[in-house]
Amino acid sequence: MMSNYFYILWIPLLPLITFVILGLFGRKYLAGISGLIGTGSLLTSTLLSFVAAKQYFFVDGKVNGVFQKIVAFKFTWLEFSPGLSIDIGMIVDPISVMMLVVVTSVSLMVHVFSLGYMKGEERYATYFAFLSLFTFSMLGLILSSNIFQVYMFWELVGVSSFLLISYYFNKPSAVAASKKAFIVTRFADLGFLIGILILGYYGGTLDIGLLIERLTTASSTQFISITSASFLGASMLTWGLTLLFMGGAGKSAMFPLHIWLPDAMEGPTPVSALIHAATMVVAGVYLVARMFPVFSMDETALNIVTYVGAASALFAAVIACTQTDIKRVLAYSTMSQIGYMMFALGISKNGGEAGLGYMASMFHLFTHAFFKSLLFLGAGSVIHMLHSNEMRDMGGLRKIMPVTHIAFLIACLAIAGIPPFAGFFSKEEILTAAFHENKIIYGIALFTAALTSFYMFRLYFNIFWSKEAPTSNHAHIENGHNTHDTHDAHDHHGEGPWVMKLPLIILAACAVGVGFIPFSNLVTSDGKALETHIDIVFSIVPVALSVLAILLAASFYKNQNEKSDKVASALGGFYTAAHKKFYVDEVYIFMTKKIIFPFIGQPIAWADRNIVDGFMLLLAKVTLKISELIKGLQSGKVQNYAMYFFGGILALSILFIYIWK
Amino acid sequence: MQEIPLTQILFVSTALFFIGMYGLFTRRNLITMLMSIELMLNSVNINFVAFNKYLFPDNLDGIFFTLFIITIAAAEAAVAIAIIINLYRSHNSIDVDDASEMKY
Amino acid sequence: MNLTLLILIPLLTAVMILLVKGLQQIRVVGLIGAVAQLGLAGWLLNSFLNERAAGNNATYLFESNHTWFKALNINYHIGVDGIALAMILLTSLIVVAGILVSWTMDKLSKEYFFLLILLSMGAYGFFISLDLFTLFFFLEVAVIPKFLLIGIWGSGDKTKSAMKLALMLMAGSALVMVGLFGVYYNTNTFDIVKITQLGIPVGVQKFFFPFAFLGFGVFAALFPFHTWVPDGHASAPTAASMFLAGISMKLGGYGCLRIAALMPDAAHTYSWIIILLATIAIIYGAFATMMQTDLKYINAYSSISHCGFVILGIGMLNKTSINGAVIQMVSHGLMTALFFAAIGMIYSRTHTRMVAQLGGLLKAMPFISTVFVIAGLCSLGLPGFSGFVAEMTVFMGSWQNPNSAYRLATILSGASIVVTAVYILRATGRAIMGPISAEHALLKDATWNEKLAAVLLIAGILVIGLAPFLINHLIMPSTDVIMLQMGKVNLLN
Amino acid sequence: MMNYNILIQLRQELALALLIFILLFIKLGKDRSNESILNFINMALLINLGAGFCCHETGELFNGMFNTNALIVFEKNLLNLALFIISMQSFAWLKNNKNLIEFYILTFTSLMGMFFMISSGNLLMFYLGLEMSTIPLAAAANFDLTKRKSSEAAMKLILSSAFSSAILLLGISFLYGTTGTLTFSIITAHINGNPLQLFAFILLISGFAFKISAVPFHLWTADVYEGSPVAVTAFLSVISKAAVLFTLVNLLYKVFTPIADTWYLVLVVLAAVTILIGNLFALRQDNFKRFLAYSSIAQVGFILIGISGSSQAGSASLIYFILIYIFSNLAAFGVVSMVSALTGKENISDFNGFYKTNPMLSWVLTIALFSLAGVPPTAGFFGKLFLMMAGAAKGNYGIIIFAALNMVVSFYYYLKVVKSIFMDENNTPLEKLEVPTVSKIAMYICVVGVIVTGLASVVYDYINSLSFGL
Repeated sequence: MMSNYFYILWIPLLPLITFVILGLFGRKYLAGISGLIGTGSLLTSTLLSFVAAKQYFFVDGKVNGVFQKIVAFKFTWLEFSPGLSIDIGMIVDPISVMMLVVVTSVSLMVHVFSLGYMKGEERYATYFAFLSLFTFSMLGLILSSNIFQVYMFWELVGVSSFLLISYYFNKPSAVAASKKAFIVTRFADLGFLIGILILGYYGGTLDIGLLIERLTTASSTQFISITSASFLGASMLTWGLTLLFMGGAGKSAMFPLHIWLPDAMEGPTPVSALIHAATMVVAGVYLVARMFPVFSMDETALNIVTYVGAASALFAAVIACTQTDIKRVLAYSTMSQIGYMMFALGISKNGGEAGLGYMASMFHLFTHAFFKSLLFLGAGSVIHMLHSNEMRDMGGLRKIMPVTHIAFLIACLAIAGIPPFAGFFSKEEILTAAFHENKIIYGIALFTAALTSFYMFRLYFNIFWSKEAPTSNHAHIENGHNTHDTHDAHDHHGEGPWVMKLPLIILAACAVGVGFIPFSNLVTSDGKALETHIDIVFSIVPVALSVLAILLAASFYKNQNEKSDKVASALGGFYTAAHKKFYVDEVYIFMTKKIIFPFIGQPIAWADRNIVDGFMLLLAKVTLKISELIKGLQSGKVQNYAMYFFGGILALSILFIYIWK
Repeated sequence: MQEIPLTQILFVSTALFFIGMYGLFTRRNLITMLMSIELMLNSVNINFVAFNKYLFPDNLDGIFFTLFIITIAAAEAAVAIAIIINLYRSHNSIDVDDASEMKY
Repeated sequence: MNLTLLILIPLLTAVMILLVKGLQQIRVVGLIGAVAQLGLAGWLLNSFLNERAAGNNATYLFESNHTWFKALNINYHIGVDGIALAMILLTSLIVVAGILVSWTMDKLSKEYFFLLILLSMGAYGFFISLDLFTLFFFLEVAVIPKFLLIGIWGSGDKTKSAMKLALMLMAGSALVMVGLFGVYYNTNTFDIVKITQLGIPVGVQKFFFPFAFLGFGVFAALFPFHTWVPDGHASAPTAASMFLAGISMKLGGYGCLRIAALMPDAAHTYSWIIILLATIAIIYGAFATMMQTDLKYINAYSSISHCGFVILGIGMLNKTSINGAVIQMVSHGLMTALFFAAIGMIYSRTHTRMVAQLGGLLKAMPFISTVFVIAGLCSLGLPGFSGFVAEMTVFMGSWQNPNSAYRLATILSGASIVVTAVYILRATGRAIMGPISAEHALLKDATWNEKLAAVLLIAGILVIGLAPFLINHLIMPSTDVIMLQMGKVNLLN
Repeated sequence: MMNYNILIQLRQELALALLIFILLFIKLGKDRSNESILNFINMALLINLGAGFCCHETGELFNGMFNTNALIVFEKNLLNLALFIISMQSFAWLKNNKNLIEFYILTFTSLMGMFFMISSGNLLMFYLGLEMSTIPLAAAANFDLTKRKSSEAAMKLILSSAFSSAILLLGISFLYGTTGTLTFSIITAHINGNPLQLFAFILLISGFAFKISAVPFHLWTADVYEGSPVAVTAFLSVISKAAVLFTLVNLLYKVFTPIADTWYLVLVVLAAVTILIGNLFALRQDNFKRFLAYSSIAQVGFILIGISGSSQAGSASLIYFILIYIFSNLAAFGVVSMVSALTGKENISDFNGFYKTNPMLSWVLTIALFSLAGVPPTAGFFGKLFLMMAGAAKGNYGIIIFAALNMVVSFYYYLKVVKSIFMDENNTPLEKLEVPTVSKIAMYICVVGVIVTGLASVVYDYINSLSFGL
């Protein structure tokens, strides 16, 4: 089995090699062609992943009706102790292959787009090096066969996202955002790490396959030990999984660990499209899906997943309605969609019909990747043209950039879940699953869906309709997104070069098409094909809601008018709260700036200087003081010397004749 | 006539010794201090002679020791007085307290 | 091969340095000596692996034992196991880098290089000696050069820091001395191998272990005896800081390890104290770092935190954690040396180490900034760099300890990686990124020697970070032996 | 036959006597240039030193009053060596001094006294030797006739040493009274530890403590060291101390064996106090000689710890340490005497920035100080360590820990000097000094000694083979 998937190794390896080459020689020697190199190598791995997908799904992945978990290869990278070791391996199963396709193709699109978007940047080569690094890490993450390996690549994607967000490093806000992103996710990763330690300790292995096998057979000693051991009333299994999920929530910007995602929009827009829309942010979902069999063994953990997911979905959707920075709107919509995927997983069971949620979640992940990256790239080309991502600077662009307009519209329809666009299918599955499993969740989901279509079209109309096309697009240079001299040098009227249009077109095609893939036959919780059918009756409600929402949005924003403001003022405090993102950021800032720094950091730093070190100095001072005090012994008078002499004799005599004799 | 017991002689010598020590501690005049030291040495001489006479009369170690002590005391006195004279040259005084520059 | 070469080559180099004239010759001689030593270390590694491959399972290889002070039964007994070898490699690498970094040291260059080499000689001797007396001898040999290096070539309040460092380290070695005497008078030998065979009475262990362990702990910046670290590192000249953090703190860790192996019962008795102190050091160091504004202080405090992991690993007393401790020693040595090198390069150009006064250096000096970032990422334990491997191994090991208090300690120390991320990113974000000030914009990037030094260290970091199985393969057998001595093989199996 | 024996066994004393005579004749004869005389003397001392090693046999003279053996001969050679070095170092000082011959006569006489004291087998002989070594020194202390400090120092020395010898004599008399003999070998048999004997012993020990300047009998030391000429200070701090210590060990290990437990405790107490007080006073000193005085007091404390071990290692480590101490202390004194002879400056603060102008001297001084502090690879490290090991052998770790901590304190003040030499800025450092070749040689000898004595274990092993335990 191993050999015939070995070539998968090259899929992540090529970007890595590209990264090394561009990283070392890019700046000096390959500045011009670095983009092409990156794109070329990625094209190769994309093709490879398509080959792999074809081979797996349609040739030999299925053995008597069940998709196999295949470990393409594996070697021990670091052995902690017999049994516990980090093995670098590659697992080939439906979700990993699916993710391969998603990551490589989206990444390829972004590469192509960046060829135009980043043209003339000073650190052009560096940019592509980082892109390749990210792609490598992401691919490594999804192929990992060992939970610790997941953690490693997890960190790597984190750092490459850090590097890309802070790409405009001389812009303080970008630096701050990158820091925030890294630290928040790092905090979540601590949970992940401890989760790994717990599962590894009780499972006695770090290999995902083995771990799942051991922790899902209720009779195994490991399972018994981990469920019997408990801490603060929860079993160790619950703890381990919850902490694991904490890691996932961090990366996937689930409430309350989401605060980094909107700020992360400081990065170049293609990066946002790749990392913060399509791939990295769904890593959390992927992690839960990867460990899903274990999750399904523990009700509590699953519930946590469900409610966190649902809450995030709703929460983000509400905020998204109030934001004016188009990228932030997209960011919150991403968060909300990932919330969808999360609770879809949460309400799912392992295997069979009940496994619908799992399949739906994966399906949504798949479709979402395309239309969301499409949205971002569209926004990208808008921003590229206007040098601004504020709504108020936009409007009426549909004439100037038709391709973008159409693509963006398609994407909006897709995310709004209007048939026959991709989003419709996946969302329907999720809603169905929710409907069957948990009515509350279903309600939330429905409401969120409506909100989604509302704010998406709010966005759409604001950008492409509302007012007339701006005459001079340089009126807005001063505000927002990095205005490089290289940018100002030459205007970009229209939508920039074909390399920027092509990805839009392709992705738009996907956004229309991918919904028709018979996903349920390919990716399911237990690898067996799953019977699903679109129930028209069931679909009426959500679709209708979405349409209504769209019409509402149209009436608000298609032409400039006061309605929206009225509603806003009518909502009053709630609106401002939502606009201020419900003050979560403020809470965090309060925690760090007002609690940790002044009440933990500074006292410790002070204590170190003054108490610990002070004590050492005190010893020295005391010694000197004493020596100062007793200097009188040496009075300089020879008679006193003689007296001390005699005193010494007396002392010795008393000691040794009367005391110690 | 009965002879004086050793203890009484030892009393004398000890008294002498401590008188000398007292002199050394209290007198300010260097020459006097030197004399007090001679006093102490002499008390030791008495000790030696007494011990020799009373306890170990068969050999004369103590007596000899006394002789040597006397001699050396003389030598010591000589050098000491020389030094004191020199001190007087530089300090114009033989008061011990005047010669206490070096201290601490 | 004859390990004495490891002492002779630095000695020869030092003498040569005294003989030659002029900065040019001096530094060239120094470099040649250091490189020769590096080569020797490589050769040693090679022959060591060959021996092992040939099935030579002796605990210590290349042993040689000569009587030194016959009357007192003191021997010049040398030999290496995997751990010592790893340390030797680390040292030789850092020495080369240090020499390269101080290439343009023109103030009293002869004395400077002489002392550097002398210091390194002490370290080599320390790592190869199997006789506690020799060990102690070389330990102290390595102290005084630091005092002079900091005091003469240092910056800031140099004499005060130098004095503090020297005194605290001397106090440490005084404690060590007491401990060693205790061992000596209960086994009548200083020979580590013999002592391990004889074993030490438990009572004696309990009494003398604290002395020896804390003594070495002072060197390893064990809380609360760490206060020499910040001042010492901050005042020292670049190469000296590199040696200090990269080599001399490792003397402490290595010593602690050996002591724990010699007195296993006491080690088990006191392990909770050790772990407590280590955990405090880790957390406390991390938070203290967060508040620093001077790059060197940042790195110095983070060293306290990182060396805490070494002690933690040793205190947990199981195979994995001790492996982790050793890897952490090597990793921290390389990483922190790299960090200090980068800081030194920045300081030599901008003449300030205050984070607030720096900014956007990435624009002016991309290479140095990249080095800085790499060091930072290694320090916050990014996979692919050595720091990750080391810390994860320590965590893994510590977690194997089922005692829930120890688990708590592990989690707390784990939390430090978040704080680490905070301070590293703050420093990077402020100094390396952000807008650059006008007068810094024109500064030149690294020169060839600085680049070479950095590349050497980064190479070391990457080798461990990307292929940890190599170093694991090197040290694992030795830790097995130690665990056997401890009488407790890894708690897992 | 008898005479032949005398010649061999007394040869070191006789050699000195001969030298003294020759010097007298030179003094009487027509005056020669100081250089020639100095060179002659140094030559003679060198020969004397070499001759000392030639042959040694065990034996005793004057029915047990004077006895000699390999160890004693070796000890005397050490003193010869020290004197040789001192004489070479004081070249610059004596070159222009018209009384140099007297200086030598005084020192030689004193040395001869010490020889007799070392090989004394009898309290009387011991007392004679002691006085014979002390009185000339008092005169020598006053050698700078014109200096106020010098005469004050001499006065303090002669008075307090007279006092101490009175005390000592009292002790001896009581000892005599309780044992009825003066001969060591017989005394041992009669010692039964009754109070008077103990009292006598304590008086005796305090006499010794005074000579080796152990606290609280040390107070004369600093003043005398500061006042007297550097050469004399060196002589006092190294040679007389060493001689008395040798005798002390001899007495304790051979004579006072029955009350070993008592004197062990006495030594430990004295050692503790001595180290502590010595260190505490040394911390504050600025005058270099005073500083060295207190540092030497602290060193004596360590020596006492070593002796208290009361084993073969004890006496061996003592002698070994003395040898090292000769080298390191004399190296330090050499530099100081050079500076004081050529510039008249004797304060540590004067040495600020010394390294800029006199690198060679600075290194010599630094190495010496490191050796005194006990830093490897200098010999001082081994010396101190072995002393403490000898002390630890008794299993009394309290004193060892105490001493170890005090070592740290001592590091502080030694490093302070190093700091002032290397690190302290000074706009007007001492000018470059013209060191006479002879003195240079002496310093090199010291430095080589400091380095080699420790690392070459043969030295210790040889000493150990000579020495004896309780």
